[in-house]
Amino acid sequence: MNDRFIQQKRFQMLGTEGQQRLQEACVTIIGCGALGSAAADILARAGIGTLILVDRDYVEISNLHRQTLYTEQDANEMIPKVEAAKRRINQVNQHVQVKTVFDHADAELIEQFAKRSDIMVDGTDNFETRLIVNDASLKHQIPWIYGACVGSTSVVKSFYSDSSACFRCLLPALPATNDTCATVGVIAPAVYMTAAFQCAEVFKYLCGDKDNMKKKLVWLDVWTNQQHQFGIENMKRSDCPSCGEKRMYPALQRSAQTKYASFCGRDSVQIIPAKGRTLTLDDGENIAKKQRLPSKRTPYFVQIEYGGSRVMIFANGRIHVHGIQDVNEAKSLYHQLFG
Amino acid sequence: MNDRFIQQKRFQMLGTEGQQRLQEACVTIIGCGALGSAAADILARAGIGTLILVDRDYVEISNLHRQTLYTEQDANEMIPKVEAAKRRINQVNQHVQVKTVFDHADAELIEQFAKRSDIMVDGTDNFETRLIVNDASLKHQIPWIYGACVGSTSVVKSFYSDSSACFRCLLPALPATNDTCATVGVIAPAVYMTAAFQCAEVFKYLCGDKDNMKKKLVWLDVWTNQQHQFGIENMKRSDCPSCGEKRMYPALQRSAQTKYASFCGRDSVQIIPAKGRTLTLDDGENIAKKQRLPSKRTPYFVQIEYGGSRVMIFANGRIHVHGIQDVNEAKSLYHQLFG
Amino acid sequence: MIQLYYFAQIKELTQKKEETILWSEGTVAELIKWADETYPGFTDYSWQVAVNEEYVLETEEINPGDIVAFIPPVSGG
Amino acid sequence: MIQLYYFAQIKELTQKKEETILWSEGTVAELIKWADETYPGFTDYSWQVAVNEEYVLETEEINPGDIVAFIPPVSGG
Repeated sequence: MNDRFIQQKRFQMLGTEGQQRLQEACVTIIGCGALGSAAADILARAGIGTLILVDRDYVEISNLHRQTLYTEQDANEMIPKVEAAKRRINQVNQHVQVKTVFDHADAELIEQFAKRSDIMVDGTDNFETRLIVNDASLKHQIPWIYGACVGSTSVVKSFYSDSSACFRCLLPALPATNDTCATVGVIAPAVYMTAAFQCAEVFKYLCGDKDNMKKKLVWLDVWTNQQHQFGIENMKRSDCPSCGEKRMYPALQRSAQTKYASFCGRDSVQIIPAKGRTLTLDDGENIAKKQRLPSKRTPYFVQIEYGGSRVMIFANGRIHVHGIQDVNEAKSLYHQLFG
Repeated sequence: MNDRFIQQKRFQMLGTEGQQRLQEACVTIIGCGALGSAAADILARAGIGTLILVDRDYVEISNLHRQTLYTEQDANEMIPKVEAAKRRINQVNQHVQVKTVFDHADAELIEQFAKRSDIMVDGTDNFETRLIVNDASLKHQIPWIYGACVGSTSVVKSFYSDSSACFRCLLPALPATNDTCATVGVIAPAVYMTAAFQCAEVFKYLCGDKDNMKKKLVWLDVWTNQQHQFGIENMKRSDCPSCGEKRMYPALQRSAQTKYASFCGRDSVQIIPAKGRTLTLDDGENIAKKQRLPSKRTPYFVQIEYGGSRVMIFANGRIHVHGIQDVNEAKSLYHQLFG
Repeated sequence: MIQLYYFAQIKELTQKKEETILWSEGTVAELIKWADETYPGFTDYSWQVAVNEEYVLETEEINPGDIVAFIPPVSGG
Repeated sequence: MIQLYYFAQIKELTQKKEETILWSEGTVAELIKWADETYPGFTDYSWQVAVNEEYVLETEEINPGDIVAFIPPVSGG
């Protein structure tokens, strides 16, 4: 075992001391889909001491093209992603302590992880959860590594300092709609690229090399070969309720979050979008059109057929999903369709 | 099974037609170490029809931090990498035809693969094999994707056109020494990054999108955040013996290659470096110093202790490895030490 | 003159990756107004604005020679 | 003046990532001569030369204002 990490320790920015720090570290990965599973693979192999994995979904066959930890058997048996991840991780490195949380990552949970971890890695697929991670990170003073990918595009930024603009400064209002993997697809190279950037940031932070952490947002399209690094310093807002002078951490307040409720016996779930997000009938219609999903519109609602379910968007922004009873399934569907 | 690739097909540059082409394609991966195993994972998951995997090594525990397909069990059982890779690949996608070649990738083998494949992916760890791949690619008119990583640095370039400079134009003489993963280490994020770039090139080529293939050499350091794209057009040499007016494909000529011979019953292997490569006693001493390996120098040779073996570099460039009988082990050791 | 770059969905709306337009002076907000008039539906999309590779607020001045990019935020993962 | 960038092993030899030097005219070969005098052992290393992000041969002219990088080839994998 003694030279298992020899080639990693030879890398001079890491070294024996860096390796020691990785082994003492606790990293939380929020979301074990594409990014989360690639990051978990890299971090477990690198010898991180403790990984906390949070995800509410099961492995599905359509995950396999981009989610590196999972097998056909996992999909056939519908194993929770966190459990399938843990099994694989302990095959590649039995020494990693893996803690699995098979649940929706809400504010309460994310605050718990922020308290227990050295750093959080973003493996989520929606802005709402990222705003929670952002607020928990600022409140509990631990960094998080934003990563996102769609199509062939990767975006990564480390958030680790109070003095810089935070994620909410960049995104003061939740976009009503945006491209998601469900609308414009995603290819695995974009996933691996993003996770690689994120894990390098984790290494740098844990090794104490904050100087080299990404001050800029990296934007890279692996298909068109565009590579950009955008500065964000001008976006710092002194009145930001997350990182500004008067901090409210709005995403940590229960009333701010998307609400889900299943209608017992009616095989449907009601969703009320997060505070600050407004979905209009036009938004609903646009999403259906973009994804070429069957839909119809009345003055009162837009109905979209998606994956065996009927999704109804009402004029006041409320959503009903018919054909689903499980709230977690509805959450996944909601973020797939609306980001 | 029908929507297994749905999110990949939704990516508009790929689509249903692109998916079909991936499924009909045969891709050879030369070397199943770090880059080769990450590339094999991505390509198998993406649904490539046939993968030819070539590698001469066994899985070792010190591979696991950066070689994504392999487990502790593979290392404990000393499974050949190509066999361990095949086993994992067929767990993630049973439909991939995996052909394994457990052998040193020499000119004869590489020419065979070039004839049978649509494209070759570089997973090797040395320039010499790359010059063979380069010549086979030019002779048989199929593209190859150069990828390399060391420390936190990734380098990628597609070679697919006669009209552009080839790999030999860039590297007319083999460097006597250069940084290798054994000398300066390597971290997994650099590996995943490199393989992600390479696989995106494979997708583009198979989808017929040559316009978007990398005309420039990508150079990216995931630790320091340097990103460059270097043009290579000025390096085209009309007298290049690989891509120039008079083509000899020198790397395909048997006499050009590094020669290995084991001394029966003497537990040692002799290595004669490839034509065009000169290792001096100074080179040997520098390598030992850089890697902090015990060494001694006489007027006739430099002796280096490395991994239980004694490596002797003689003044005429010939090398003896003592403490090893297996020629393949000696090949691995040679490329680890000297690149 | 300023150089405009459109990323991702915005590129699909404008049907072009980039363009050069005449510009003497004005803020980001004024450029957005021009974009929404030129490409109906522009402001229905969500994007951030970078001037010379720095994200900026809508109050920022744009000067001739600047490079302006419209970049949708990315949420997938 | 020209701007020089040293990559990877070369950075370790020169003990710096970049520097600006006086330059009126000359080829890449002449710059290499200067580098080997300034940093003994420079030519023992293997590297390629890029001028303004284009790899070039040693016969290429370097002009004031150019950005020159010395980039070792990478073989790992």
